[in-house]
Amino acid sequence: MNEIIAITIGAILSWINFVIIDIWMGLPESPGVRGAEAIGKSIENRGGDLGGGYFSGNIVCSPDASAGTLLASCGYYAFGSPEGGLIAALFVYFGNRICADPGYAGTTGALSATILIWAATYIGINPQNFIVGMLLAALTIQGIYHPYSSKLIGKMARKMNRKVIKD
Amino acid sequence: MVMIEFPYAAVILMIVGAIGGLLQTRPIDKILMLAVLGDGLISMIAAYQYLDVAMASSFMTFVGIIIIMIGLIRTLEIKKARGELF
Amino acid sequence: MIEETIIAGIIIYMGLRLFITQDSLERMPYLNVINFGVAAIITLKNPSPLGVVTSMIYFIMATVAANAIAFTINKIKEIEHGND
Amino acid sequence: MISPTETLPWISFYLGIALLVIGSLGVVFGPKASKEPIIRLINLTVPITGIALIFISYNYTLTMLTILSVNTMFYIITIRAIIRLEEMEALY
Repeated sequence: MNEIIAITIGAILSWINFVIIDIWMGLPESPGVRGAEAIGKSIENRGGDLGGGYFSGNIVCSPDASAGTLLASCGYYAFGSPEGGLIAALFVYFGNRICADPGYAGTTGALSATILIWAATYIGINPQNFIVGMLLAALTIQGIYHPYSSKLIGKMARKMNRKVIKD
Repeated sequence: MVMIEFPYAAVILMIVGAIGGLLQTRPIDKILMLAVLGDGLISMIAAYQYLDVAMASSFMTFVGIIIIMIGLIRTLEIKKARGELF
Repeated sequence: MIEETIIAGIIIYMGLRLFITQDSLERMPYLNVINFGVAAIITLKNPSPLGVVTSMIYFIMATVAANAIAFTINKIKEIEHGND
Repeated sequence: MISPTETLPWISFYLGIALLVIGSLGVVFGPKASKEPIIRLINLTVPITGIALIFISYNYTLTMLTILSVNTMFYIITIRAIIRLEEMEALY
């Protein structure tokens, strides 16, 4: 298979994986730590959505499903078998506990990414395509232009019934 | 087909970290640029394939950054209590 | 080989963009993308169990440092402008 | 294009010397470095990183680890001293 097509498919699969799991575990609802709240308010001041800003801040401040997907694909690539994904899940859980988060989003993301990569090897997509694809997915959320990406995340969160909890 | 090898990215990270870390004036911006400088150092060590050294130096660099930030917050609180801040 | 080119290009682009922006809270997601790239390429250049353990420890320590930097930015803003 | 995998010691050696010179000038003459000592302490990290790069270009890994760990201990002691001087108001 051509490498460009494989990297594109890997990017789309890992984007869907980490965005769906992070929204489902409730990252746009509330900021976990106080730094995430500051980043979300800053993105809202620059013309974005508050839920997407909390999502971005939570990804920056603790290893969530995005880090789970990246480290699971790294472990699968280095070990050559699905046991690398389990080691990655253990490390992501330790990292979450250090950063004072409950730690369910990262572990769930790592395990689901392991299953996804194991299924994708049968159609010819290697784990290194998933590593590059995860980096491209993180670039589209965090690096291009923050208002557009936060509005997209806010729209998806409202569709999945995970609104911002106002107190 | 243009190829960008990995140590060039590490060199650009270290130059950005050094110039930005020296020329900024607020302390928190300087600390953020120091994190970029540490990233460049660790990736340059990993390009030499000394993996245990990279593991230990990632501990040292980031623990040093956290210690500097504790001192920065304490210093600003003392200045606020003395009334010298604004 | 094309993976290394893509990752190095993303790291260089994020470094230059982090150099020219002025808002300190806007820089944090760019720093996060740089951490992702470095953790990806450590494993991609050294495909061994020690390499992946190095990558995981680096990523977790960098995330803890980013957490502390964001907390410090919020705390300094509270100290300078009063806690409201 | 020259491949950097063969020229990696040259690149890290000259980059280390450049960082050492620029960082030393920045520690002495940097902006606002003479008013606040913590800014001078933060600037001091840049020449330390240059020294570490020079050591890694000669494959002296244990020396580089010693430099980095002594640097961290130096941070702890100096931060403690700066806080104590601020408390005693004897800085200026």
